[in-house]
Amino acid sequence: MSQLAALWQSSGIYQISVAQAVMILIGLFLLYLAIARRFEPLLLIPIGFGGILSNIPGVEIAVGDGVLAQFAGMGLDTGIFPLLVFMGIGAMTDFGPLLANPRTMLLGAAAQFGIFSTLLGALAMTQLGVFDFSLAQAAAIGIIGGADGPTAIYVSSVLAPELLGAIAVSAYSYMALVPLIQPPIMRALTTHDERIIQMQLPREVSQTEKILFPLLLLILVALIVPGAAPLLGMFCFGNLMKECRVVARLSDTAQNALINIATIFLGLSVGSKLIADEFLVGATLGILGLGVVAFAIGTATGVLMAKVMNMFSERKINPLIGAAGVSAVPMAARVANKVGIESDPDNFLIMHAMGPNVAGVIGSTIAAGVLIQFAG
Amino acid sequence: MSQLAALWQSSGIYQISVAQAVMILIGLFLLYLAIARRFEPLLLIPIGFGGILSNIPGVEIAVGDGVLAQFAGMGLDTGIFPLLVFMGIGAMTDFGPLLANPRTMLLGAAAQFGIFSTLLGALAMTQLGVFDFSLAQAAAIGIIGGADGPTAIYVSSVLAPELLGAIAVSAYSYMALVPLIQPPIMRALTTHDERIIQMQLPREVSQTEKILFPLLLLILVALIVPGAAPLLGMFCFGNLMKECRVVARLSDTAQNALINIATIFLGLSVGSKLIADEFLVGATLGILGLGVVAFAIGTATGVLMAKVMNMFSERKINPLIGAAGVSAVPMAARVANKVGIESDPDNFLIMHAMGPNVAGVIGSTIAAGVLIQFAG
Amino acid sequence: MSQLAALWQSSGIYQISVAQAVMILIGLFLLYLAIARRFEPLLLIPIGFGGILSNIPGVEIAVGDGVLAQFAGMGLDTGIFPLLVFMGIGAMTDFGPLLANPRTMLLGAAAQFGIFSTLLGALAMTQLGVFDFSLAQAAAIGIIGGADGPTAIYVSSVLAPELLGAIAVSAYSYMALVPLIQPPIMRALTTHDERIIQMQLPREVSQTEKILFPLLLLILVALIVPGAAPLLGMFCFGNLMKECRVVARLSDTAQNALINIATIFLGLSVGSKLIADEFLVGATLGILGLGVVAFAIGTATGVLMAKVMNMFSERKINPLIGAAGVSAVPMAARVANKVGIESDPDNFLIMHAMGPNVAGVIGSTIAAGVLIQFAG
Amino acid sequence: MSQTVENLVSQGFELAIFGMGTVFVFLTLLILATHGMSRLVQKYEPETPKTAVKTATHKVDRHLIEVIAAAIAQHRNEGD
Amino acid sequence: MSQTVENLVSQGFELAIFGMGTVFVFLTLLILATHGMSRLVQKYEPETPKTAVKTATHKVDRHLIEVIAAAIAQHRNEGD
Amino acid sequence: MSQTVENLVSQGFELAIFGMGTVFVFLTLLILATHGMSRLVQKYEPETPKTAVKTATHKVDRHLIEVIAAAIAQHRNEGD
Ligand code: NA
Ligand code: NA
Ligand code: NA
Repeated sequence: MSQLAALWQSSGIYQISVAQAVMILIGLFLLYLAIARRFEPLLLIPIGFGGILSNIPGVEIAVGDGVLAQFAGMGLDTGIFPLLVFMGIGAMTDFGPLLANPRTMLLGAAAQFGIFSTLLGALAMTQLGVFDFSLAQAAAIGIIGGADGPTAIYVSSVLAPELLGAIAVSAYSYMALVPLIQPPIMRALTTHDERIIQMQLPREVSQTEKILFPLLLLILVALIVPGAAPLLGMFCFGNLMKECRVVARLSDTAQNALINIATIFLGLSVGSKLIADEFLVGATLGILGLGVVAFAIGTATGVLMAKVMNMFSERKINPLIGAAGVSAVPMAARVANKVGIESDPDNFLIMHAMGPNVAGVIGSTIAAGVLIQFAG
Repeated sequence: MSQLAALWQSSGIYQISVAQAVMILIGLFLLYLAIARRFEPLLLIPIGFGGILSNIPGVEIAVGDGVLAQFAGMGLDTGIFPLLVFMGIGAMTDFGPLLANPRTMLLGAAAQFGIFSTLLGALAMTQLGVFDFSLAQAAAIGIIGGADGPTAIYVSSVLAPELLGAIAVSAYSYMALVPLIQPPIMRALTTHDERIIQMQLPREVSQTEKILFPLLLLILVALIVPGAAPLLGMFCFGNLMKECRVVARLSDTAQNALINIATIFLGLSVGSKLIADEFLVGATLGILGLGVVAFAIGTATGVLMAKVMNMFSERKINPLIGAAGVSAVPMAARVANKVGIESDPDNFLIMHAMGPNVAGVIGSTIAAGVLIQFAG
Repeated sequence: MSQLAALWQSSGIYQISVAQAVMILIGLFLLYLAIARRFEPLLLIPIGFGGILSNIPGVEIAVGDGVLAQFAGMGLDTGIFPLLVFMGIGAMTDFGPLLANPRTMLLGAAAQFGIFSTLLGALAMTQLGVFDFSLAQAAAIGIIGGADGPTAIYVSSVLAPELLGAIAVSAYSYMALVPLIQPPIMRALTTHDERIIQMQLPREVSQTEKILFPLLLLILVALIVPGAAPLLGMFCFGNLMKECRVVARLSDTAQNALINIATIFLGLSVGSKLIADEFLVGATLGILGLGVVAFAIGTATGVLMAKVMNMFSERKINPLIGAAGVSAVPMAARVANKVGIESDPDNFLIMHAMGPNVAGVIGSTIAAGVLIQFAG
Repeated sequence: MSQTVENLVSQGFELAIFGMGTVFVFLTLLILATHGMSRLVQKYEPETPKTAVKTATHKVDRHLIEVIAAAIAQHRNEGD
Repeated sequence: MSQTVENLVSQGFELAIFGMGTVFVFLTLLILATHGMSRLVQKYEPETPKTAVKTATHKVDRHLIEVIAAAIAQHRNEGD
Repeated sequence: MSQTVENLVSQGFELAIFGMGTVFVFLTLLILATHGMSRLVQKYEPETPKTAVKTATHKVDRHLIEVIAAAIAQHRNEGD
């Protein structure tokens, strides 16, 4: 009889807390968004599922010797998983459009204003007494505005591991929401005449330029912002493997088996940070609120930068592609294309938007390097 | 001259013990079974080869800093390798037949009687003074009756790591012997009329049901047997990745590169537990003897359960598919089909047997969860 | 203002030392050799890139908690990465030509003289006071003459980790230079009549022989040179997976995803050993000098061994294939073929050269086992 | 010692009974839950457009298959 | 505490200014360096034989594509 | 110190001699063992049905190859 009691007491129904039940529902909701709404499923499915596993009562999965805790210890706390994912993204990235029109990099620079204004927003909330974020935490929250998942996870694993779960969920959710967040801002900040600007076809870029670019980028990072070297270094390494064409088997693995394995482990590890005690705090609401602001501001400054550039140059830029500077590759570039087509069905902006889009990745990692060096 | 003596003394011929030589022969025998007889080669080739490496005298491979000892430390003692293999199996499993005919799950439940009767057998042997198994050891031996390799390895890594080598070899050997062990029992317990029962074609199952099932299963596990959550959680995660269809690249990797890598490491790690001192003990004979009994009893109770169900239902079940409830996917389902064809060449049972077959996997992990929670 | 100073002081331009700048140039030079000259790109691209990353000032990448330092700690210091690469090479190796003509193994034995004469050369330099190598260091340098990358890295990780960077760079650079180093030596040591010797077509080898050979090799290693068992064991395991044909999915993964992943990590880890302080020392020049001597002597003794064998046998061997005994698979075999064609355009030696070529791999690992056992 | 062993056997019996009980209870609940879930799905999702979720890869594969099927068909026709 | 927080905000402003500054300086330098690099490449490498670096795999793929294209063409012609 | 170094060189010579000796002894034994193994195999396994171990994948591949080969053949014939 005491055994029957033991069985009952070992059951989840007996042990589950309200907070754990809520977290399991949140995990199921993330899975719903990923599957039914196609919200960044590659990350949100492992994160959501990992979040459910982490809140099952009476069994150690996300703490102690639990398997998700072990994954997190191996590759999230150490930064290895986001860096491997970033290497794979580098091996999938084509810098061609950027090389054909380098000045569009300025759009990728301007969009990073979302990062720093969100940082200020988080500190302002602290001053107002709404939340209590440290400088490192505010920096980690700001990086959501980089619209780049692995960068956001890497930075918060360094600066504010206690906020990692909320930051990762916020980053990937808003990246999925880019098609909803960006268009109204883009339309509000541009005139019809600006939206129908046709840009000239980009020139063809030679293979040698594509091989030299990641090396150039790496050297410049080493000389100016060494703090961004781990992130940008792995990204450039992946890109060099792809472009040099003499290690096709390594490039293929970096783009497939290795990034997929790292993504599965990364997602489950992030899920292990969705433990009720850590996630169901006021700060999470603040992070979710600040995250959407970060995306909105980055979009706006990217568009405005294009308009400023048009004042000084005869080769006009369609300011819609400025919105792609937030990164969120390739979604933001597609959004720019789509909004452009609304005004002129024959004006395909996708190729032009890919330049600022990948420049936004570079810009975010530079910002990340500065934050890690000075807010750490 | 003293150098020549040193050379001789460093050779394997000088250092090898009889026990090590015997273990190397056992390793070669496992390779023979795997290659010439196709006994579960995916696991028995790494296990057999690892067993040979582990018994080479004068060099540390399976102990200390040796490479196999390191593999075992990374993923066997921690449970990671069997869980990754289980995730991959989940990504290869089709719950369709089970969803079309859920009541056949009871067959998968009944067949787990093999686990618990073997546990009792091991304890009875202890009472008779033949062996000296603890409750945890008896539980780990019993799980052989689950006919599920990764589950058996995971449970013994938790409950009785000192018996892991013998349990893994026993489990995979008998899984390979399913086509020999099961048919006589199936024929003995059924009449000709029962064996020719034709079952109606299963209905088509929608994709939504297939997506919801692993989540339903996970929630039920969380509420009732949280101890089974690591195993079933990883299994359901693999299955969800496959069925949701929005992360095909992760599902492909889980089914190929990742499960293959985990299998190689898992097999070599298990091989590292075939060190002479640990394997050549009386207990190993006991485990081999109890293992075959476990399979036999599980087969019998699966068949008998079907007969009991036929007493209460008009939609008759062919009791041969009850034998598939032991798991040993997909071998046991094929055996059911083959024995069925002996009696009626037009009666293909394979689709009907896949239901209890995968239900047997669920049943074993539930049993494993109970054993880990109460015998650990 | 003090922040601006902090920014400047955090930059790479401010912090970089001359030695670091030189190492970055060396890294770029290795990339140039790999991409433009096709010098063993699979390893030299990760090594070169890792070398650049390791010498970026002001950020920990190759030391402390840096990502490359972590890779090195996981798999280079432990020997795991080179062993996994070796397993993959085993799964790609065809012992058929060797089995068809086993006596050509003697050529693979003779070419290992390069290893031991280089060891003596390193010690002679120590006696002359030019360098100060210990016995273990001299042994690690000698193994460059084995012309086998993973073996060289494995041996130096055990015997002389402080020289690993220089030894790995030297080994892969000279393996790439085999088409330049070998032909003059081959021509100098052979007559025209010897170079046009036609060898009879090798017999067909049965699958059973191919399956039994890796096991035979493993048992012989276990009995005679157990110190070589980790290296040769993983090699034979890979080969058995390939030849047994019942675990095609494991063999495919070992030859693709797994070896590629291990290669990326191995190369980056080796790159982490190219830190200026460790690499820019006199010993590195000594290692580069001794390395080329090792290749030259191994080539010569391989060729001479074939000439000696021709004195005692009627079935003449074309001595050019003796040069393939250094390993450097399959480059050295191609060189033998090419030099042969110079003298007789219809005499294709490639198939005959593959035998000594893979025998050279076995020979090097045996030599490595002896060195680890007696110089460690 | 014999008492400890007897104790062990009785512990084993308890574990076996609770274990099999849990397995049966769990799978019975799973049957019920699955039935319920399937009914709900069939109610709210009358027709499942199974081909809706098609990725680009699938399209390519199907196209390839069509081409090859056409090639086979031709091959056979001309063989006649 | 309010002073610490004010201090925090002023630190934040400094960080934001230096951060955006670094991002702009870096990307401006990258634009210049990229321009320079591209000019050098175009100067010393007049014609880029883009198809030079072809691996065996690519050849096989192209061959396969040709074969399949031929099959499609035949199929269509005969369908007319 | 010079004595230690001389000692080092003599150690090196010993190691070199034993090392090369071991390599030759090992590979000579391997030649003999391989010969013996091959003879045994050829004696007890007169004909090796090399095509016996074919997996389903191979069959599919072969089928695909046949189809494509047929397509090529047609293509060439019609080109004439
Ligand atoms: Na960005
Ligand atoms: Na089972
Ligand atoms: Na060699």
